[in-house]
Amino acid sequence: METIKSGIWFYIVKKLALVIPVWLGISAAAFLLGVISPSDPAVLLLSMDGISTPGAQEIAAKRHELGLDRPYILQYLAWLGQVLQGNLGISYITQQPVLDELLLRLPVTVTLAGISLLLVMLVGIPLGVLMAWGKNTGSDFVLRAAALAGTSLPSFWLSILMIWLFAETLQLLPTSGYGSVSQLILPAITLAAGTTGALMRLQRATLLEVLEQNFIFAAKAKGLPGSRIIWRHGLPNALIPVVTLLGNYFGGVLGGSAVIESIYSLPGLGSYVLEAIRGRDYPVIQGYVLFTGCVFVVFNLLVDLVYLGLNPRIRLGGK
Amino acid sequence: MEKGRTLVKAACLLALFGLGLFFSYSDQPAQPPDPDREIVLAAARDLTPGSKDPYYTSLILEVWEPLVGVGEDGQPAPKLARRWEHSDDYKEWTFKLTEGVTFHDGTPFNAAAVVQNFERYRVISPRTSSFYLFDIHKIYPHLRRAEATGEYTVQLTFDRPFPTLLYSMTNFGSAMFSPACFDARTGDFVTAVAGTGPFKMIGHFNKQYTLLERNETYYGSKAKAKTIRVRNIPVAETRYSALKAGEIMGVLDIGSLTPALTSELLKDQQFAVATKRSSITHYLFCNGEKAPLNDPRLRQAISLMVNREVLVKNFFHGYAIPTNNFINGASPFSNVGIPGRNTAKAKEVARSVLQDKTADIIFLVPQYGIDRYPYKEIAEFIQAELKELGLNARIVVMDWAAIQDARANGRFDIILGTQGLPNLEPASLFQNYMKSTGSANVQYRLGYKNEEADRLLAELDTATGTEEREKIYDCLQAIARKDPPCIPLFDDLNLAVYNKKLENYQPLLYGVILDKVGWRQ
Amino acid sequence: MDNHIALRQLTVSFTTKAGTVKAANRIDAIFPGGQISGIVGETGSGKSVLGLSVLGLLPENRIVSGSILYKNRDLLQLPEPEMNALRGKTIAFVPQNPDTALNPVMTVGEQLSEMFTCHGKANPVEARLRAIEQLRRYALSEPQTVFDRYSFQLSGGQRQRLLCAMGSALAPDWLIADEPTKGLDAVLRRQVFQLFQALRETSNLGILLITHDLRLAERLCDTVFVLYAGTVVEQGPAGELFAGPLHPYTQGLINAQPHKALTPLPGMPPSLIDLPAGCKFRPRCRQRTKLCSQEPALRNVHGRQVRCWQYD
Amino acid sequence: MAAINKASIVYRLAAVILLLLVASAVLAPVIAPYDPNRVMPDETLQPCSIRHWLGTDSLGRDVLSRLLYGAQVSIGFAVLAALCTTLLGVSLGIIGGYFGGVTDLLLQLLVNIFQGLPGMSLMIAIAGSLGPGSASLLLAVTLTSWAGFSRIVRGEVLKIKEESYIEGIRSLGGSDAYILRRYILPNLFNSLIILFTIRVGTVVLSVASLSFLGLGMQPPQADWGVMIQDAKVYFRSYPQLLIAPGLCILALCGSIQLVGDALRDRFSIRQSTQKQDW
Repeated sequence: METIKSGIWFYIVKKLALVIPVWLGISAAAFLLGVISPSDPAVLLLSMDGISTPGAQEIAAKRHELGLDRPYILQYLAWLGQVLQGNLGISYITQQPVLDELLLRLPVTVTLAGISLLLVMLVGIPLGVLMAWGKNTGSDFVLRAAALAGTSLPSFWLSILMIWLFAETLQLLPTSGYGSVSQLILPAITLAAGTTGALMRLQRATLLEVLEQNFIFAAKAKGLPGSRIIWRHGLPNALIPVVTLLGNYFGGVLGGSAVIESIYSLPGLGSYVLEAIRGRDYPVIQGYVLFTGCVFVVFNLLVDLVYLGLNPRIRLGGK
Repeated sequence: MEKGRTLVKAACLLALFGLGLFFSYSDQPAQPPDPDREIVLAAARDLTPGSKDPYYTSLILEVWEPLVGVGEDGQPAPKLARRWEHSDDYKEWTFKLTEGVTFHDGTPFNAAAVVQNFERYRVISPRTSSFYLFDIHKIYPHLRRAEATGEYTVQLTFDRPFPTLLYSMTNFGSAMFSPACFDARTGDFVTAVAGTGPFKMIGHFNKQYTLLERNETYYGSKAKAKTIRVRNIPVAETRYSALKAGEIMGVLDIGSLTPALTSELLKDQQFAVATKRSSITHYLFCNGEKAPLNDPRLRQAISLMVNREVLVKNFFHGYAIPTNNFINGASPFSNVGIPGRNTAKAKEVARSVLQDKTADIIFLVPQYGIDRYPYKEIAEFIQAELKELGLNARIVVMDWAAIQDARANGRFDIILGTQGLPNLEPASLFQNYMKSTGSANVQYRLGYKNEEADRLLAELDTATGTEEREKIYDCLQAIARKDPPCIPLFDDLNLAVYNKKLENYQPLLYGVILDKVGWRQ
Repeated sequence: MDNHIALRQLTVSFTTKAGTVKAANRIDAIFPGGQISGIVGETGSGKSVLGLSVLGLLPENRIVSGSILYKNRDLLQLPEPEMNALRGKTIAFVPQNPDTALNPVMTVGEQLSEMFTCHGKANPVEARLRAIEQLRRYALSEPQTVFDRYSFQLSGGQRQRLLCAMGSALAPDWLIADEPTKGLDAVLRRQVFQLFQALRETSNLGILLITHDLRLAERLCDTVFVLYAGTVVEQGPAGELFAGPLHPYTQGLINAQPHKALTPLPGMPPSLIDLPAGCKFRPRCRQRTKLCSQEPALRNVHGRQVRCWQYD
Repeated sequence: MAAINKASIVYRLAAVILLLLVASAVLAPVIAPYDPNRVMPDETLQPCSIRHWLGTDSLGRDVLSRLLYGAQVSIGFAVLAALCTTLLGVSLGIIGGYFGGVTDLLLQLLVNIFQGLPGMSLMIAIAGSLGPGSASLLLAVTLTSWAGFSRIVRGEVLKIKEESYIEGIRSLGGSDAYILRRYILPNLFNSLIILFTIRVGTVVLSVASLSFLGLGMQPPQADWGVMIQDAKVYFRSYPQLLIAPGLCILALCGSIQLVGDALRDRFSIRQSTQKQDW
């Protein structure tokens, strides 16, 4: 058993080793993102009340205060130095530490992402299985059409209609805001619609492929009930590509969705970075991109670990 | 195989039915309307930026009050400062404070508190804010010292005469906070803000809402509503839906609701709108350092060509006031400017300037304008009008930062945008825009050079008498009408849209009279 | 206790884009209970179809006529739930190539114990014990550790023995083995042979052995049915049949074996879509006469049946 | 039997819809009843009528013509962006997968970095900072998606490289270029087509979302996303302003995906699972 055990550790260590350069690359990209944009945060800050028109020397003073007059490489190293001590710098607009603001907004995005992930799993997988199970029957076509519509409709178009229908006319659900769970239902549905459709289609395809395997035929020959063949034999084998899709989706959604959060006025990470980009708030953009970089890296590792769980050959064979 | 599948399908249908049942059952039974129940309003931005903002929260929430406010007629009106007088040379100003006033945290409001606030002004200047950039050197230029000459009298001494101090001090210029709630060294707020206003702030959750409660010990007439929650809903359409769904009872602050949505909403009888001039004017900023708009005659031609009435009727749905006067009508010093439209003259002037040729120009439109006002439709309408003058305008929508950059590098010909009146006394606006070395003139590349204006502005620096200054303002406005630094289009209207369940939902120059708002009985 | 299986005029064809594949044509055969009956023939001769028809597991695009009688019930008319109840309990199946016949993400033990739980024979705890007992009976060393192993951790031979253990777990009346020696080397084939011999002694189990391995059929089966292009061309006791094959195709098959004359049969088996008229073997038969253009009937020739005009 | 042709009918229908959309985009100048950008102040917000089948928008422009020209922008840009993404992704994927070694490690690092950057926010940042317009949009869309592509392509190349016949050819003296051209590319061709079609669909959606945030196409050039953005205000009284572009996007993305599925089914028949032996 010893060699197998080290197999997994070696596998994880190798993955972790790749993380460091990736993370550094992401931090450099994050820094560049802010710098390449042609506008000057100092001017923006001084004229953001729409009234005052800053003079040249005021702008210069502000640039110096923000440290923008130093060469880029120095700015990057200073920023990186701070980051390694856990200080993501101060937001230009709100003057609050970026880390605190990110943490303040994280629960909003995490709950929304969590609910929508649950929706995708609890709706996508069973319906996907149902479609594969009743291949080419009535329900299969209806569900395939629904899945296709889900993936093809833009989420904001869906949101506009759903707010109009459920919140405005039927007044069943609140239109926007954050606080109670009922406020998260509509955003979660619109956020999950696209990926639920994609998951259903993927699950159907992979399950159909698995159901043609020899061991499924052997299971039928053993007289096992249909549900057991589908759920206990078929599904576990068809979950691996689904896990990849869910891993990528959750990793992405954890970065917050600018569109959904602005429509439903949810103060999450997405709307936060949208404001930061519009206000050229460099520290916030860089802090945010770094944060999503970490989420991506962690999620990649998680997805790989789930692979190990699902596929004994890799887990025990040590790839 | 078959039995299992029908089972799962049945489960799905059952779930849907259950969901439907849950929803239809969930709306609360109607109780009799309790007059003290919470009033929920909404604004496009977070009106409480918090401890690092010079004012912690916006004036319109009436949590803090200034020494000097603005009256109905747009003139400076007494607020925390009851009376004031100044020395003949306008260098010493003495203020008599209202007595018997306490801050929300119990500390008494007196001359000592005012002086501590002035110390804070000095420490925090300059500090940016989404409301009004606070800089003591601009609001109280050449202020030598502020001292308490009595328990309720404060004296400000200036090195140079400052006749328009009162205008500069109105509202955001003289905000008063309890000394106990801010750190004297940094000027940042350390506790929740404690002002003297009719509402106390009892809660604020980042970017979500601000919770106000009636100040029972207010020295003036107490607020009507017991608690008001002001939510932050950035997208206009969502505010519209929230109004329709009855989640919010009214909208306030800049860009409360777009004109189009307002007229759409008013088709529903339960809503109404009250309007009042705001201090914001919409302009076409021209790049005066680059052909073809460096020729003032062409700028004049454009001003004559633009059909302000149709723009207001079709796209502002009547919620704006056409003007060609450089100074916003809200200022008591502004002369009424009825824009005369003369397309024939405009085309003739344009043809002569462009020598019968056409010119390609870049027309920038800010994204914030599209979110708040019908800027996209207006831009595309003006684009069509400019074509008749031989100007082929290419519209580029940019976010505000990109436009600032394009402005700084002169990569534009026309920009549609807004400019707020710094304070009701137009001196600083004239200085910034019409003086050849004015900050806006240089930064925004207006390329405006008018000797007459420069002379008048130099004279203004030393003029102290109000009639004298008014005369200069009238001349400057006349010059601006003939040779506009930038083309004024409309004066913006503050739209106070509300559900008729409320009463006294009256707009101010900026915001709403919050303490008058209450449930209709 | 005659649990023989009788095929009456069994005809099976499949609709495909390329046309209708006639896999089996009016087959009549009786597989006696408690004995090993071998079905031999080249690939595409329809031998697998017979096995699948008995199990009722033919793919959707099938057209089936005739009947399969077992304990005077026609399996083809049985409703699916009843047929499903038979599978594994009364008629069991040992699938082809064991490498892919086991679920890769489920422990081997669970796949065995589910036979007991799903057919309501035992609760999970009991099922585990009986499964381990079954593993021991099929000579799998340390059954406890094998129980928790996955199929990729077992050797080819172990997997084959496991599949047989699974098949005979509920002491069925019939066991259908589909190509048990396909793709195995000599050593493993020997083990399979011993396995099926052990199966035969222990219980009164009828085995339907579908194979193209003639040596295995010769030494293991009681009766042998030779299939060609979906029809039975010769059937009879294994010993006699292999000693003196009557039908030219059977002779060709036997002579094609390495330890025999190694003379390959000329030509290829016919396409099952447009079958030749008359005797299906006519195009490849050296002893064909003009009579062969008519379909010969099965004739009784000293205790055996053969479908060839020579014995008219 | 019914099952097989019912599926192919759906695929054929999708192909027809796709062709119809592409044709309407290409023939827009011919079949559009009005000039999509002509502002008519006295005909604003007309309901559907004979003169204007889908009514007019807030500036009096004919909605149907804007839809047709919008198709040109939406589809044209989506195909172009998908092409760029595919080319960039494929070339880097092949280089990394085929040559391996340090270049592969570096490219893998680059892929990981780009996949680590938040997609939509990166697009918003690039479109926002370089000023909107199709050039910066193209850059934004390509930069955020090439990584996924090259990862898939690299995987395929590695798989093909391991095939025994590649060693055979190399032992016969086949040069890298020859092997790449004659063996690697043709095998990749199938998965490329499928990836390309999926990519076109996703680009249409992400550009529409960017237009919603105001960073999409520039007026007067209007794609469907911009039309939805404009319709947000008026759709309660004039629903067709919102429904029409929405359905167009649904038809376009839906048909693209179905065509992608059809291609996948057709090309992947060879690798279908082991068939039962008759």
